[in-house]
Amino acid sequence: MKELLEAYLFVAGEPVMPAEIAKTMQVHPDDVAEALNELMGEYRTRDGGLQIVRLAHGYQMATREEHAEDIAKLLDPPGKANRLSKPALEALAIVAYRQPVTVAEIESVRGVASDGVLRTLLEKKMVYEHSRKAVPGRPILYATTPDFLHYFGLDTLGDLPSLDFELSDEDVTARHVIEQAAGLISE
Amino acid sequence: MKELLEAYLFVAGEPVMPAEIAKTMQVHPDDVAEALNELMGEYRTRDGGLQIVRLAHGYQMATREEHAEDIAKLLDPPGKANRLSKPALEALAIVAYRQPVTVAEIESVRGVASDGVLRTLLEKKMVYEHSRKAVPGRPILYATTPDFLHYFGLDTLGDLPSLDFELSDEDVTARHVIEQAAGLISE
Amino acid sequence: MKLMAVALPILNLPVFEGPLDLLLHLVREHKVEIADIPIVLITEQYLAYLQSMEERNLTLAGEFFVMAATLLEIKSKMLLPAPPSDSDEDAGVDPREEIAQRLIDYERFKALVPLMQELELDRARLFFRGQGAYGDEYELPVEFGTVSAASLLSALSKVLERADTGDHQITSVRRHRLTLRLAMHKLLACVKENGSDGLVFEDALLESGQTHLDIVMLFLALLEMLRQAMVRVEQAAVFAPIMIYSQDLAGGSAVQ
Repeated sequence: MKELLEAYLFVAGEPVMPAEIAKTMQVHPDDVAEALNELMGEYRTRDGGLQIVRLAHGYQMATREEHAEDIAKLLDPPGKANRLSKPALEALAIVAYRQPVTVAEIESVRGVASDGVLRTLLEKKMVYEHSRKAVPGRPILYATTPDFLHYFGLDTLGDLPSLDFELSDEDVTARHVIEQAAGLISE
Repeated sequence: MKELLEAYLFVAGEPVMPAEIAKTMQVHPDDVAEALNELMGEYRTRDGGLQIVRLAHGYQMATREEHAEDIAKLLDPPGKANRLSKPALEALAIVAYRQPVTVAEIESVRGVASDGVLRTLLEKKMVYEHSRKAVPGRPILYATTPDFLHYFGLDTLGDLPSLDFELSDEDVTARHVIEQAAGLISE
Repeated sequence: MKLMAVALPILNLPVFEGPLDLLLHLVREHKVEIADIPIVLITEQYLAYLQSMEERNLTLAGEFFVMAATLLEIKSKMLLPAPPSDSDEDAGVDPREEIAQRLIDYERFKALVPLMQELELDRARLFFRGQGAYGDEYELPVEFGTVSAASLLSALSKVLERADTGDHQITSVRRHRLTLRLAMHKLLACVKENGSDGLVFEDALLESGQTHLDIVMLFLALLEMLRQAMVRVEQAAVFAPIMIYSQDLAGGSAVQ
C-alpha cells in the first residue's frame, strides 16, 4: 500500500486526496491517511531531496526548500534550448487556435487540469494574460505572445496551419457551428 | 549533490543527462554520473514505489512495474494507449538495425510498400529524416529518434536485442545456413 | 420464411503481410531449409494460394504477383538444363539464392516483432511524473526550433480526438446532432438536478459531450444561457472550479 501511494504521489503531480484513493482502491480512507502519514515521516527521516507536504486538503510530493535555487538553475540553464512537454504543447495549441481563452476552456477541451502547464507556458513567455472574460468570476483570458510566433517561425497568427482538416469528415453544419462558436468566444 | 539530483530527477519529468547537469552545476560529468548511479542503487535497495531507470541516454524517475495496474486505475487515463501495429514494428525494426535507411531499402526487406507505415512512424516520432542518400534521386534516409529509445525502454541502440537471438531455438543447420547467408549479404 | 444465410466454408488461412510472409510460411510448412527450397512445389502452392484469394474476391496487392513471376522465373531456370558453362563463376550460381537470402533477411526482422512488442509493453508499465496530464502516452518534451507550427495543429487535433473517444463513447453510427436548443435544455436539466450544489463547469462540458462538436455546442449553450440570465456562473478564486447555478434557485439558497 505504502509503495503504491508513493508511486501515485509521484505520478499525480497535484495534491492527492486520501478519500479519492480509498474509493478507487476500495479501502478505508483512514488506512490511506495513515499510510500517507507514515510515508511522510519516512521521507522526513530519510532526509533526501524530496518531501511529502500537506497542501490543499491533500498530500503532495515536492522537492525540499533548500534546493530551490539549484533546481531552478538546472531546469532553465542559460543557453539551453527550451523544451515543451506534451501537455504544454497541447495547451499551447489550444491557446493558439482558440485565443483568447480561459484555463477552464482549455481544461474542457483537454479533459485534465491545465493550470500547471499554463504556468509553464507563462514562464516560457509563450502566452500572456490578455484580458479578463466578461463573465461572472472574470477569469483571465490567455493569448499567445510575439515570442510564440518567433519560436514557431510564424509571421502572424494567420500563418498557423489551417484547422480545416479536422472537419474533413464532418459536414458543413459542423463547420458552421464551430465558426459560430469561435465568433462567440472571441466576442 | 545526491539530494539535489534526486530533487531534479523528480521535477524534470524527462530523462536527465549527466553532461547537462555537470555543465550547469560546474562539476565533472563523471561525478554526476557516479552520484546518479549511487542514487539508482539506493532506490533499488529501498524497494519503495519508485525507481530510477536509464532511458534515451539519460536517467529518469519512474514508478515500479508491479504497480502499473493500480496506478492506471488511480489515474484513470482517458483511453487505452495505442500500440504500434505489427507492420509498423517490422518497419521500425529494419530502421533500428539498418539506420540510416531509405524507404526503398525497407521495402526490399519487407517485400511490401512501406510508405504508409513509415508515415505513422514519423507521426509517432519514432523515426526522423536523418539525411539524404547520395544516389540519383537523393532519397531520404531515416533513423530512429530518442523517442524511439524511450518508447521501448532503451537507453542506447546498443540495448536492442541482438539480431542473432532468434537462432536460439533453431538447429545448427539453420544457423549454418543463416551464417552463410549473412556472409553473402555483407559481401 | 426467412432466408437462411449460407455459411461459407471456413478457410483457415492466416493473413499474410506480404509475399515474403506467405513464402516463408510455405517454406516453414515443409520444414525445409531456406537455402534448399523445393521450388516447383512451393511455386505451385504459392500460385494456388493467390488463386484462392482471388476466388474469395480479396484484393491482392501487386507485390504478390511480382513474387509469383519471380518464382516462375526461378522455376523455369531450375527446369532448364544447365547451359554449358563458359566460366567457373557462372556454374555454381543457384537461381534460388537471391530469394533465399531475402527470406532469411525477412525472417530475422519478422522475428524481432514479438521482442519489440515485449519491450513496448514492459516500458508501458512505467509511469512518469505528471502522467495524468499526458493522457494516453508519455512523450519526450520537444525542443523549440524542432517544433513546427504543424505540430501545434497535430497536438490540437489529438486533444480533440481524445475528447471524441471518451469512456462513454457511443458505438452506434454517430449521426445525432446536438442542436443549440437541445444543448441548452440538457445543460439546464443538469444544472437544476445539482440544485444549490451547483454544477462544475468542466463536468458540464465533458460529462455528456463526447464529440468535440458536442463540447462546442454545450459551451455555446452555456454562453447563450448566461446571456439570457437563465444560469449564474461563479468562481471562488482564480483556477478554482467554475460553478454553474440555476437562477431559479437564487431565492432558495438565500433562504438558508
